[in-house]
Amino acid sequence: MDALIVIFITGLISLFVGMLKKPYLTLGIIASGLVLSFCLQMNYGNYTSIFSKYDNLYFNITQLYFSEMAIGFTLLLVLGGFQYFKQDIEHTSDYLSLLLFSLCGAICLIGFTDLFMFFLGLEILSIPIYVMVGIKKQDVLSAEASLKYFFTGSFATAILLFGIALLYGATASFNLATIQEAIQSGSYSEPMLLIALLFIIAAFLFKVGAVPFHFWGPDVYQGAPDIVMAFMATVVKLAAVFAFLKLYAGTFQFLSEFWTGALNIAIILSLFLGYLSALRQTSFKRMLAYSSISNTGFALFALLTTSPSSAGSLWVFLVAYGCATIALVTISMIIHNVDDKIAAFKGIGYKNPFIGFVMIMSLLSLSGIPPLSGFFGKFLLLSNAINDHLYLVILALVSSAIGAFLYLRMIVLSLAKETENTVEKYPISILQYIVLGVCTVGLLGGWLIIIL
Amino acid sequence: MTIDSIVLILIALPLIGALVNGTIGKKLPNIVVGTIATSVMLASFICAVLVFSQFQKTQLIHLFSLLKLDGFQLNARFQIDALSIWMTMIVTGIGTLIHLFSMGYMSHDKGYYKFFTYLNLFIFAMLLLVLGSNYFVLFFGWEGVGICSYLLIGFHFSDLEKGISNSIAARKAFIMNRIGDAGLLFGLFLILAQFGTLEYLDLARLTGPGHGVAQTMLIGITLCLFLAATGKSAQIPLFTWLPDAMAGPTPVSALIHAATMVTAGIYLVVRSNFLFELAPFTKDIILYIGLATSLVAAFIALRQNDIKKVLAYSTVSQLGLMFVALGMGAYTVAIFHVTTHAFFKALLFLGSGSVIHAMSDEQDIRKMGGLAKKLPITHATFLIGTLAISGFPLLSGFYSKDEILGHALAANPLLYGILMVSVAMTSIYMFRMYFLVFFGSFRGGEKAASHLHESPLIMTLPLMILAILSVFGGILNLPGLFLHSGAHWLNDFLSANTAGLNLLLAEHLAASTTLILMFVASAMTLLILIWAYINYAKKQKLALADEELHGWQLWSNKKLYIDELYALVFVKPIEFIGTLFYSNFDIKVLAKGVYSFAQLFSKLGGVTRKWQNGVLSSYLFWMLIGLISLISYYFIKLQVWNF
Amino acid sequence: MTAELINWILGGLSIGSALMVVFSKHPIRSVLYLIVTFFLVSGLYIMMNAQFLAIVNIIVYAGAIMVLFLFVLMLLNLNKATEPKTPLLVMLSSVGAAGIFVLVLIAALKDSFIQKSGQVAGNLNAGMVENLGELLFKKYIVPFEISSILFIASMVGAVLLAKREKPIID
Amino acid sequence: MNPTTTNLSASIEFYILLSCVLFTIGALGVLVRRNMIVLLMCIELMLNAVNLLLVAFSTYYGQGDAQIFVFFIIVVAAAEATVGLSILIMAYRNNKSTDVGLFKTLKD
Amino acid sequence: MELLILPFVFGILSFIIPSSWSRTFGLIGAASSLLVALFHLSGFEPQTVRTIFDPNRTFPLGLSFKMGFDALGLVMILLTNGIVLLVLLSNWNREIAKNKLFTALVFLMQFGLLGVFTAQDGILFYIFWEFTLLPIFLILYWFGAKDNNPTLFKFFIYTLVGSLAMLAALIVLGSFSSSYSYEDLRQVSLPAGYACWIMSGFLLAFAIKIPLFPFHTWQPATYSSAPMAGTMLLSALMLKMALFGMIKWMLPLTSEGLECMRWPVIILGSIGIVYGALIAIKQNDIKKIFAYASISHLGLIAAGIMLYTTSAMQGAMIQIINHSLISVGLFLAADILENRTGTRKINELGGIAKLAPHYGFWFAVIVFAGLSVPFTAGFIGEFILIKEMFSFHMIIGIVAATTLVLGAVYMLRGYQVSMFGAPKLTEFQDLKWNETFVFVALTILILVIGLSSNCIIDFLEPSLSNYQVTLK
Repeated sequence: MDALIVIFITGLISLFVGMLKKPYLTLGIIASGLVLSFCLQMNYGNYTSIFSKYDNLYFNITQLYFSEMAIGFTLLLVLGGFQYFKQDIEHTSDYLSLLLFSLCGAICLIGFTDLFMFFLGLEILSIPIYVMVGIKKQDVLSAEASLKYFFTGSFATAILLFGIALLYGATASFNLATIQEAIQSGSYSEPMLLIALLFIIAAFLFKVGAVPFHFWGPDVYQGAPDIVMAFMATVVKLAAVFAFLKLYAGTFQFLSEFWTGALNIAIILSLFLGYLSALRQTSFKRMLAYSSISNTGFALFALLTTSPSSAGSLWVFLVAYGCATIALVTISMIIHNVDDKIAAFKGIGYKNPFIGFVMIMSLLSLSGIPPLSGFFGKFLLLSNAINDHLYLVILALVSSAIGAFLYLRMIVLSLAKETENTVEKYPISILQYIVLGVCTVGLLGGWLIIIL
Repeated sequence: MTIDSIVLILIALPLIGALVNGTIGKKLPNIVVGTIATSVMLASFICAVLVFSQFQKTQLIHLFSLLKLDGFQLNARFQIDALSIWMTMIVTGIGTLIHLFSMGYMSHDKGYYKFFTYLNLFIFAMLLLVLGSNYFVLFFGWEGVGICSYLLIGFHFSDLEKGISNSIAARKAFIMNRIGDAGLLFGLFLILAQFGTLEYLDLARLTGPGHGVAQTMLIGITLCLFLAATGKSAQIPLFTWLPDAMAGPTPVSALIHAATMVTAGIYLVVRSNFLFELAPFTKDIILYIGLATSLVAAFIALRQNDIKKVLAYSTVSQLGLMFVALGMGAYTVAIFHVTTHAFFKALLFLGSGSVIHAMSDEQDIRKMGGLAKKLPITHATFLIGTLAISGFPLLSGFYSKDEILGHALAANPLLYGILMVSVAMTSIYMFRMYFLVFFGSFRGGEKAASHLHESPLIMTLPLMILAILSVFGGILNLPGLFLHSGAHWLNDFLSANTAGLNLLLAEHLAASTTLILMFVASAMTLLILIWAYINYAKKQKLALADEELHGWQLWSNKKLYIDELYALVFVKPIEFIGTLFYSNFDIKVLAKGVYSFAQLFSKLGGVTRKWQNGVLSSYLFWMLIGLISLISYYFIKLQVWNF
Repeated sequence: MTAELINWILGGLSIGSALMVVFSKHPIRSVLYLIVTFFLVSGLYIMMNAQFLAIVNIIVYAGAIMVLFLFVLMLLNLNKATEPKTPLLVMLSSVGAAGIFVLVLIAALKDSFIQKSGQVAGNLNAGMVENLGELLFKKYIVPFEISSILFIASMVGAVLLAKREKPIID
Repeated sequence: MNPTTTNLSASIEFYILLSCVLFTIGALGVLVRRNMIVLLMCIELMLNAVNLLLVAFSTYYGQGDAQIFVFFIIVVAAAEATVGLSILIMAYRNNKSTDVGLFKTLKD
Repeated sequence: MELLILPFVFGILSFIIPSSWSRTFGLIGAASSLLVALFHLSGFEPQTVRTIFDPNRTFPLGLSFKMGFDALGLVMILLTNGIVLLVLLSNWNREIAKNKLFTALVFLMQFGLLGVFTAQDGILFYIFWEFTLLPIFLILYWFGAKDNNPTLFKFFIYTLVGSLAMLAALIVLGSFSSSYSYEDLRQVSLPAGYACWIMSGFLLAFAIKIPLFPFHTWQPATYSSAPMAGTMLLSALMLKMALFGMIKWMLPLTSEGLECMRWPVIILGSIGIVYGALIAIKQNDIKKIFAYASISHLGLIAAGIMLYTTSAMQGAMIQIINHSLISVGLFLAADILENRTGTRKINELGGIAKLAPHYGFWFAVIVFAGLSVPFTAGFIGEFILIKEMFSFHMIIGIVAATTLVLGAVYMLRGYQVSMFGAPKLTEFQDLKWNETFVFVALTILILVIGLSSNCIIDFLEPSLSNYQVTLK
């Protein structure tokens, strides 16, 4: 709660500071605000917040971990994307504070205890993104992406709201605990509740970008600026998946027998459709978008089991996925891949070993090769689910083989000895070094958290 | 010195010789290399004689345990008994002589040291083969001699003209031997499965009276062993390698492909006599195969024009005779023939080597003639060899062949008749060759004529020694008819000291019958001699050129087309299958299958990508469809799951 | 009974005007029909004793938002029926899908509220301002405050996007 | 103790039905219309259907919470409309049209 | 632990050092690893398991991260360290050795392999198993033939698919156990329906890696496009991982599934023996000959392991060691051909034995070792294996024994056509010192193992019989 307020206020301050047109100052404020909120979340249990009597937001250890991840990713993205935002010196602070506002939404979405906060969080998360997708105003693609995202998003919101309304109708409450109680005690209107669950699933599948509600994904990712795309793939997805997990594996867990079937189908479709469509992509962001669909499929495995460890597994997986995505996007920005071509990565790894190393690590982690975090994430998720969903796990492994091919192609490309790019040396700012370094650490050692 | 250590020295000496020559031989002068090799052989022979003289009863020399697995143990262990010591003497004795001969014969060769290394190695392997106390050690030696044979056949692998064909011949020999080896291996496995041991003595004990082993098992074992024997001893169906193996230097042909290695098959059967005796069926097979081989090889030899090829087929034919003896259960007779055959065949080969040496590596008998004057010693010794092999009275071959014939008559007159045909053909082709080579006028042209010379003493000395042995070798096992006190010495020697060999009834026939047989055989040989002399020496009826042949002569000359048949039946199909598998199955089915499986995903990706058509309305539409399907899911779920 | 009748009339009319929103060619008419729909829905709210929301609905939706819509329409000079005709196939499939959707939805929900025990009628005046005020500023104060973030964000966003300028960013 | 008869002037099924239909009409509008502004309006229509449902439930249960939720929905709808319209304006500036069918550059 | 840390540290350091040092550095590293391994050998009790890393607790989801080795593991460790040294040595005079990346990758490969051989935890085993894929992939990619991407992709994806199957099997297996540690997994008794599937999961991974017919299609192409070091590492060590995995992991842990998988594997192995050999007979590319020969040889070993008798596994171990040694030799020989003449087509070569007698000699020695002639390690190994197969089923034994004959055909053909006959070249540089050294070392090892196989068999006996499970 405190962190949320700190972030919001930081955003506000930076909006005003932005008028001074001193981007580094803005960056400093934002970074320190994020760090502060990060620390606040870290020490959440150690002090009593003055807001603690308001229980609309509540953070236990799991939620803290996830919110810290969200803050951390945002920080990385702010640092990594600064170079990019700085180009438009007029609005640097606007962009950055929009990201922060979106982060507020993400934190609401992680900490919600009732559907009010859930809905508001979702909207706060989304609306700045609708805007951010379209900030390349001259670019037709950017506008189109923004448009598509907005309309599909609003449509999904309407579906979600309808589901929430039915849910309320069925259980007469917006509070998760009460709803859970009602479900447990059986005092609810049955068809309405079940339909409500399905509507909400649909909305969630849209938000996390799973089949068959994934259509916005590739188009929007491709049209969006790199850094916004990374934000969507990491923070937005993280918050949405976690909320999904919380609602379904938590509140609705007693109906899991009902909804897992629907989810299974969505997972299978996502796993395969994502990687399959990505196979022959030439556009880098589009490829990432498709692969993110499949990765979502993996992430949704966390919902299939109600065991307490599934959140931890999801965390590891998302850390791996987020770090890899951020690293890749940062690299794409470093090589100034304006045309958004996969071919632009040719030979950069050989030319610049550091980039190459980070790139290989990210891609390998995405394809689930041990001992990187990606492997452990997948491994934990799958082994949680194996008892009840053996076939699903096997299908997931099959799809991960397809995925491996996809990533391997990029690995090979980036390690080629010859290059298409004539640039002698890529300018890497210190911030980008930091981002890449942190990502690599996350990829290599993120899984160690399970040992602790 | 105890017998144990002598035997070990005996075995080790050739190995040491090989190691010394192999490592530093290249830097030593040829004469030193040759001396080393020959002297270790000589020493080894002396050891063998020592062992022979001190030998009293069967003895085992245990070295170490080679392999200990659950259920069985394989030992490096040697067995000294009459059979092994006798074979050792033959191997080392003939070996020494041939080493000596090689010192002269190979003197101009660049690979002099290599040659002697291989020869010594061969002897070592051969000694392992004959001295081992179990089939495993025998198998070691068995494979070892195969390799040495391969190396020596292909010795002149880099020859400009014949290099490739030499090495192909070597490969053929090796592969055919390998087939036999596989048979031996199966035999071993069957024995192991049945008896749990490979030791001869244990096996002999276990197959004693009341053994209770199934007949089929025994037949299986013995057939496997016999398959091995056909490989090594060049019997039908695996005999075609031996004539090709003549690509090796002539001393090699003499040592390996006439005197020692090829008799390993005989040795194996004799060694396993206790098994074969229990499997009459196999014995019959051996008999028929031996007979057939003998006839076929003799027939082919009739119209061969390569001096070494004739001898090679003659070897095959003689080996067939030995197998006939084995098939009849006349083990000692077979060994006797092995012994005499070793003498006169080594002599013949060395003689032919001497001829070839003189002819500057020309081997076609159509280009020779009238060499008797130029090569007197060779001629004389060659004559003795020819007479011996033809069964000229009182020479060694006469006795050993006669024993076989005698047994054949006792077994079945028809068998005797067929054998007589084979023997007659032997005489015919041997005399044909002899007369063509040494009589008449020289047909090799001026240039070759000027080079003709008698070989040096180092080459003729072994010839002479072998000639003496060929003449008097028969004394070893005289029929009772001649010298009662010394009769059947070898027979007794072997039977007494080798477990199981005394199964054979020594003398089947009455003395008079024996006498008649001898007479018939002698008469036939003499007749053929005269006929051949008239035909080839007097009338100068020369061998025909290849293209003039027709009828049976052509078939004989073309080796009954067996090589072609094998190529058609085995080699071509295998190569065809190999190519077929590779180009059609491996590439087109498997590799392509995997590839198209991967392609399938790519194609599927193409399909799923079509879905993403970029139109917002369609996205929304599909979302609605998704929603509808979810609600339908509700209905379906409600049907199967009521709550 | 009268109340029920009014409900039915209001409901029927709202469906009708909603259909007109969808199917009128002219965007301006759509806006107007939408406003009508909002009014009708507000009427239903009143029937349900939710006076506060009825008013809010009219003020915010019909008043503010729809004016904004009209404003944009005018701003962009879109007040003529320039919209190309939707292809028949799309039309048919969409209508079909929507039809199926509403059918399955209603089919699924038709068995709802076959009475479950233990549900109590709550406050009759739940929809009154004082009651809602209590709730909003006590129980739901945090969401209320948090919604300010939403407004800030959308404000900044709207300004950012709608501002006519040459951005340097590519 | 049947809440249906206590608080609502019509049966709850009526409201459910009505909002389902309104929701569907909104959805249909989103599907068939190509003018972005109309699309936006249709979405507002869908939200309205939800509002109606929530209010009905609120009255049905005699709880104010749902009406507060409706209040928030209206808030969000306003915010969304603002952002939506600004996106629309931006898109219009790029394409000189409000036809969503023209935006199909991004595809496979 | 130093066993693993050493190559890892050397690997990392190799990235940093200047390229000119990399050769020496590589040798030092490999030699010291070997020394460490030998140090472990001295005083090793064959019936014990030496734990080298044990965090002494179980982590979430049953990860234990235990590491250790028994006699089998130690033999594999020694083999690995020895072969790595030989690989580095054989590359000494090649361009590739002067690249520090190469040295680093070889060390990382070694690290991964040692991890595989010492893992006492299922997941750790998998981790290292997959880890090895990376260095080898990079070696193949950077130092292999140009435009070999499709081949490499096939290799990578193919083996990855197998590994994923193994992962699935491991996870399922782990779900029956309290942790993934080896001891705990051994305790599991699998329900009837599962065992077969779990085993086939493992088997797919191993069958692809070995490679068993018909999963071999990646292999010949990969071998022929790979640099010498890559081929050596692949065939001498990486394939052995799979066989090791079969002995240590698959069979003991899922022995309940043996009944249903035994025959298929044995039959596939037997088909592989004949199939590989038949194809090798007609190949013209010398590396492909050896590649298909490898399929043939390893089919025999794999089928032998599936017999699941102590003797068969002892034979298999001997043969594993032998195959590692001869494949280093054979591929070195093949590479010398390619390196000196620029072609691997044997029909374009000939008479080389005359131009380069030393080379011809040592090549022949390795070829004969490959034919399992007496006194070489292969003789004992093949003898035991064929014997066990023969006593398992006669037909299988006969099929297995065809390797004796067909092996002779393709090996001798490959050797003879390239080395014998009239020389087609004018010049052929004979062996360099490092190549001679490798050949001599290999020959000595092959002979020593051939003669002292009893020691190795005795050494391995306790651990191998420990892997035997009384079948239910």
